[in-house]
Amino acid sequence: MTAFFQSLGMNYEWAWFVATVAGILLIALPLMLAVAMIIYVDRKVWAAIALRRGPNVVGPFGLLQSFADGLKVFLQETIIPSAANKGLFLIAPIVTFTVALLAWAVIPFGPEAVLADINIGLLYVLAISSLGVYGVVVSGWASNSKYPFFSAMRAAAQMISYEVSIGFLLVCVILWAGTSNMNGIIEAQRGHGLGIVNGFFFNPLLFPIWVMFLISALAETARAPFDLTEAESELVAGYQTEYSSMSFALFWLGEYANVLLMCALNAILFFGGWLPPLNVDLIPWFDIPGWIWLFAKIFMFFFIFSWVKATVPRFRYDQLMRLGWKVFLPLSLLFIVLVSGWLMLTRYGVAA
Amino acid sequence: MIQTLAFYLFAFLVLASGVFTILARNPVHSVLWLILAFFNAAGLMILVGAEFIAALLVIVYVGAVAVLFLFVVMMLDIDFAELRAGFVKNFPLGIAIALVLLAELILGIGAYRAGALELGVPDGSAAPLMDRSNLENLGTVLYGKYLFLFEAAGIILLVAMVGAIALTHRGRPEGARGHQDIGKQVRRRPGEATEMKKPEIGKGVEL
Amino acid sequence: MVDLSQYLPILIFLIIALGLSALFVFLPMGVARLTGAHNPDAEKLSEYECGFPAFEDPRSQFDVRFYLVAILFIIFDLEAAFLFPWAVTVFDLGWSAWIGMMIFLGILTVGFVYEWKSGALDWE
Amino acid sequence: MQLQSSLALIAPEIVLSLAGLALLLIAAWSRNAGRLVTILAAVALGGASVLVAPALCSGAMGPDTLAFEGQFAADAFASFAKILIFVSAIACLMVAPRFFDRDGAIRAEYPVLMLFAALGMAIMVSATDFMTLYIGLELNSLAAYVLASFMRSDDRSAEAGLKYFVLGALASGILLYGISLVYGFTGTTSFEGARAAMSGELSMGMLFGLIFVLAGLAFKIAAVPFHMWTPDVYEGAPTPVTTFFATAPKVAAVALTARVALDAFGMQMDAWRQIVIFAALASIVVGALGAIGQSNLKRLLAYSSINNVGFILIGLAAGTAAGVSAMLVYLAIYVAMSLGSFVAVLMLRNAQGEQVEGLADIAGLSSTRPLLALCLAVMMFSLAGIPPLFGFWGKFVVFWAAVEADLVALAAIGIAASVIGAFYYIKVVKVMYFDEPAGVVTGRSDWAHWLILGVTTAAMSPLGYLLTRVLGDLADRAAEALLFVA
Repeated sequence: MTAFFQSLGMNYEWAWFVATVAGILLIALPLMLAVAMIIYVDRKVWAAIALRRGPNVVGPFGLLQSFADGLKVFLQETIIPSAANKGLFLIAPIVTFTVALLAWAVIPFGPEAVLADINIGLLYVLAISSLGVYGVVVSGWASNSKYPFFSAMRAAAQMISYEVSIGFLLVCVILWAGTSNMNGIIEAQRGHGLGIVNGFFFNPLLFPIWVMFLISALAETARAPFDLTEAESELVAGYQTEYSSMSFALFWLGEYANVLLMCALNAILFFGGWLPPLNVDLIPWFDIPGWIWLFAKIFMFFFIFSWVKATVPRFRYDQLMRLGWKVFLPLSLLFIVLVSGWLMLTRYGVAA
Repeated sequence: MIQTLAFYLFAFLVLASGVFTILARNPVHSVLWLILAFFNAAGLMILVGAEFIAALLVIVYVGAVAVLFLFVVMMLDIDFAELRAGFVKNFPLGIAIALVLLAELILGIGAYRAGALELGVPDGSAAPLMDRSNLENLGTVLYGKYLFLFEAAGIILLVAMVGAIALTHRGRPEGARGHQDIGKQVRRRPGEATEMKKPEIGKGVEL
Repeated sequence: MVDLSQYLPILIFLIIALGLSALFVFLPMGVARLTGAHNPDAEKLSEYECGFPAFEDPRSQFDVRFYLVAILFIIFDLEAAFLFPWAVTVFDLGWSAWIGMMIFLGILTVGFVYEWKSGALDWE
Repeated sequence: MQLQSSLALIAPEIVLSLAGLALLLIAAWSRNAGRLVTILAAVALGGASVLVAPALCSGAMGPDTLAFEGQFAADAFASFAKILIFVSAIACLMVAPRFFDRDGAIRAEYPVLMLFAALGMAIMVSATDFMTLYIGLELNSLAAYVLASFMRSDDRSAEAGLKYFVLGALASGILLYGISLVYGFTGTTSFEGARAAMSGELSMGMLFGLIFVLAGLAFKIAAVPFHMWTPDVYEGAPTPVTTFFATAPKVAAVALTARVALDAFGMQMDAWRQIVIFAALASIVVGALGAIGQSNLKRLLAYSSINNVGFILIGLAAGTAAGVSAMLVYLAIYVAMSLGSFVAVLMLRNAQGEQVEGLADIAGLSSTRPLLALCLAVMMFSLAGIPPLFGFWGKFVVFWAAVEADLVALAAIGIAASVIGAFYYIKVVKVMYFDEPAGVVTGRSDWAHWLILGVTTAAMSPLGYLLTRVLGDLADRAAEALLFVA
C-alpha cells in the first residue's frame, strides 16, 4: 500500500504514514461494521434454533436492525449515576473498546496483509487480552453500585483463571510452530495433515488443545455458557447495569470484537488462518484471496459460538472455576509435556 | 526522529503517572496510574529492543500483579485519612530514600556521559545470538547457562504458592454445604435414587 | 533484532483507537444536550438496586478466595512466561533444556497438587 | 561430564529440595501429619549436613568446587556455614511441635517452609555469582516472611510478618540496585569477573554499587543502621521462628557478606572496610544501649543479636584469614548461645501453658525452676563474654584477629562496649536470682527443649574449651578456602 501512495507523488515517510493510517482504518471500521452484522447473525441463529424469526422488520430480512439499535443508543441520554466515580465511569468503556480494537493489529489477513508483523505476535495478543479485565473491573467499581461490583469481581476472577490455561495452550502451538510470529504459525500449518490438510487441528496431539482453547475462549470472552458476569437472573446486567447510551454500546461492541478476535485466533492457530483448508488445487483454490478464507473460518467459528449459546445452559460459578483450575490447567500442563516430549523425540532425536 | 519522540512521550508519561500514583487521593486511582506507568515502561522497553520484556511487563505486571493490587485496594475498606497521616509521618524517611535514589540516577547519567561503561571483552559466544529474536536469545541463555538458577526460581515460586495458601486459606469446616462432587453425581444410578411403588387405592405411601 | 518499524503502527493504532472510543463516549453526550434528551433527575441518577434505595455500601469486603485466585494466577502466569522462550529454543538446546523445564514444571505441579488437596481451588 | 560434576556438588541442595517437595505432598494428603513431617524434615537436614561434611573436613577449595560455570561454590567455607545453618534449623524444628501444640497441632507447612528457607540459605552461602546470591536470598526471605506471620490468628505475628516483608522488600530493592550498578560497571555478574574488573581504580559507580550491595546485606544480618526491624520481628514472630531468625539466616547472611566482601570486592578492601568497621561499632553500641530499657525477653535478645553481629563484623573487618576464621568461630559460638537462650525462653510457661516473655515474670526463677535458671544464667554470662564461659573465647579470637590486622582502636572500642553490654545480661541474672519470686513460670517442658538447652549449656560452660582445637581447625580450613582466590 505504501508503494501506491508513493506513486501518488508522496515521499516515502508520508506514504508510509498514510498507508498505515489507511490500514488501521481498514481494520477498525470494517470491524465495527462486522460487529454490527455479527450481532444480527447471532440473533438470527438463536432465533432459528428456538424456532423463531428473529429480527425481520428493519430493512430487508431485518438486516439493518443493528444500525437502528445503534442510532437509538446514540441519541439516548448518557446517565452518570451521582454516586459514581465520574472519570473512571467514562474511561471504562473507552478502555474496553480500545483494547478490543488493539489486538487486531497483529492479526494477519494474508501473507503480506498484516499491520504489525512482530516476532512476539502471539504474546502481544495474550498481553492485550489480559488488559481486557480492566475495562470490566473499573466499570464495576466506578459504578459504585452493588450488582456491577459483584459482576466485576466475578468477571476478573473468571478471566484471569482462564487466561492461565490459554497461556499454556498457546505454548503448545508455539512449540509446534517454532515461532510466536502469527504468519510463521500459519505457514507452519501448510500441509500439516498428511501433506493435504492445512491446519493444526488435524494433529491428534493438538486437536484436544484446540477443543480446550475453544472452550477457554468462550470463558475468556464471557460468552454463554460462561456468561456469569451478566447473569441476568442474579446480577441484572452485570457490570453494565448503570451504563446507557453509547457507553453501554461500547461494551457490546468491545465484547463482540473480542468474540470475533477469539474466532480469528481459533482460525489462525488451529485451522490455517488465511490458507485454504486443503493444500490441493481443487478449484482455483489458491487464487481466492487469503482474507476470504480467513473470514469464512471466522464466520464458521462464530456460528459455533452462537450455536453453543443457544443450546447450552449457564454454568454455576463453582463449576466454572473448577473447570478452569482443576480440569484445563492440569490438562494443558500435561499436553505441554506430551507435545514437547513428542517433538523432542521426533525433531531432536533420542541421542544426545 | 520518531524514536526520539516516542521515547520522550513514553518517558514523560511514565514520570507523570508515577507522580500521580503518589499524589492520587484514592488508592484505586493510584493503582490505575501505576498501571499506566507499567504500560509506558513497556513502551520504553520496546524502544530499546527488548520486545519480550515489554510483553512480560504487560502480561505479568499489568495483567497479573496490578489485578491483585486492584483487588486488594477495591475490596478492602481503607481509611484514606489514616493513610494520609502515615504518609506525613514517614515523609522524612521517604525523602531520604528518594535522595539516595536520585544520587544513583545522577551517577548513572554521569557514568554514561563519561563513557565509563567498560563491558569487558566479548568472548565471541554472545555474538551470533544478536541476529535472532529476543525470545530465542533469552531462551538460549536461560535454559543453557542459567538452568540451575532457573530451577531455583521454580522453588521460589513454589514457596510463594505455599506461603499464600498457608497464610490466607482457611479450610472449610467439615460438612460445609455446596461442595459438588462431580464423580459422585456421575456414578449415581436411577436405581439408587428412586424406588418404584405401587400403592393400593386409598392407602398412602410410607416414606 | 527487533524491527521497530513494526511497532509504530501499533502506536498509531492505539492513538486512533483511543480517539475513536473517546469520540463514541463523548459525542452522544453532546448530542443529547442538543436534542434535549439530556434531562437528569435525582431518581434517575441513583444507583440501581431493584427499585429500592440502596441500603448498604456496595464496596464491601470480599471473600479472601478472590485474592488467592489472583495470587495463584500471578504464579502460573509467570510459569507461562518462562515457557515462551523455552518453546522456541528447546529444540536447539536439546534434552538438558527439556529435562530442566520438566523439573521446573514438576516443582510447580507439586505446588499445584498441594493447592488442590488443601482446598484452595474449591468454590461453593 | 561437566553437568554431572556440578550435580554432585549440589547434592545437599538436591536432597533438601526433594525432601521439601516430598514433605509438601505428605502435607497435602494428610492434614494431621505435622509431627511426622517435622521429624522427616529434621532427618533430611541431618542427611544434608552429612553430605556437606566431607567438603569441610577435607578443606575443599579451588576450581573443583565450582559448579554451573562458576555460579555456585561448594567449598569448605560454604560447608562450614551450611552445617551451622542445618544444625540450627534442626534445633528449631525440634522445639516447634511443643510450641504449636498450644493452639492445635503443628501445621506441616512449618517444617516445609523451614526446609526451603534452609535451602535458600545453602544457595546463599555457596553463591559465587550475584544472580545466585539474589535467588538464594529471595528463597530464604520469602520463606522467612511466611514463617514470621505463621500464627495468622495472632496480631503480633501478622504485624511481624508484614514489617519484615516490607522492609525486606526494600532491602532487596537496594541490593538489586547495587547489583545492577556493579553489573553495569564491571560487565559481569560473577564474583570472579567483578573482582578482576575492580582490580584497578574504583570508579564512582562501582563504589556506589558496592555500598548498596553491602547495605542490602547489612539489612539481612541486622547490622546497624539497618537493624530497625529486628526487635519488632523478633518479638512478634512465634518463638521457634524467632530462634530460627536469630541463628540460621544470620549465619547465612554473614557468610554471604564475607564472600562478597572478600571475593567479589576483594581487591577493594579499603573501600568496604570503613563501612564494615562503622557497622560493627554502631551495632555493638546500639545493641548494648538499646537492650537496657527492654522488659520483653525476646526484644532483649533481639538487641543482643544486633550487639553480637557487631563483634562478628569485627572479624570480617580484619579481612585476613585469621579474621575470617575468628568470625566463623564466633558465629558457631553465637549460634549455640542464641539457640540456648531462645530455647530457655521457650521453656518459660505459666500454669495455663502459655508462653511467658516478660522480664518481670522470671523474677526469682532460681527458686521455682533452679535448673532452668542456672542454664539461662550460663547463657547470659556467656553472651556477656565473662571469662570462664565459652562465650569469652569467641570475643577473644575476634579481638585478637583485629589486633593482628592493626585494628587496635577497633578492638579497644569493642572491648569497652562489651563491658556496657554485660550490664543487661547481668541484669537478667540478677532478676532471676535476687528478686522476689513472681511465681508465674510453672509450666512443664518438653524433653527436646531440655536436650537442646542441656547440650548448648554444656558447650558454653568451661567444658566448651575442649572444642577450641577442633573448631579452630575447621574454621581455619574454611577461611583458607574462602581466601583461596585471593
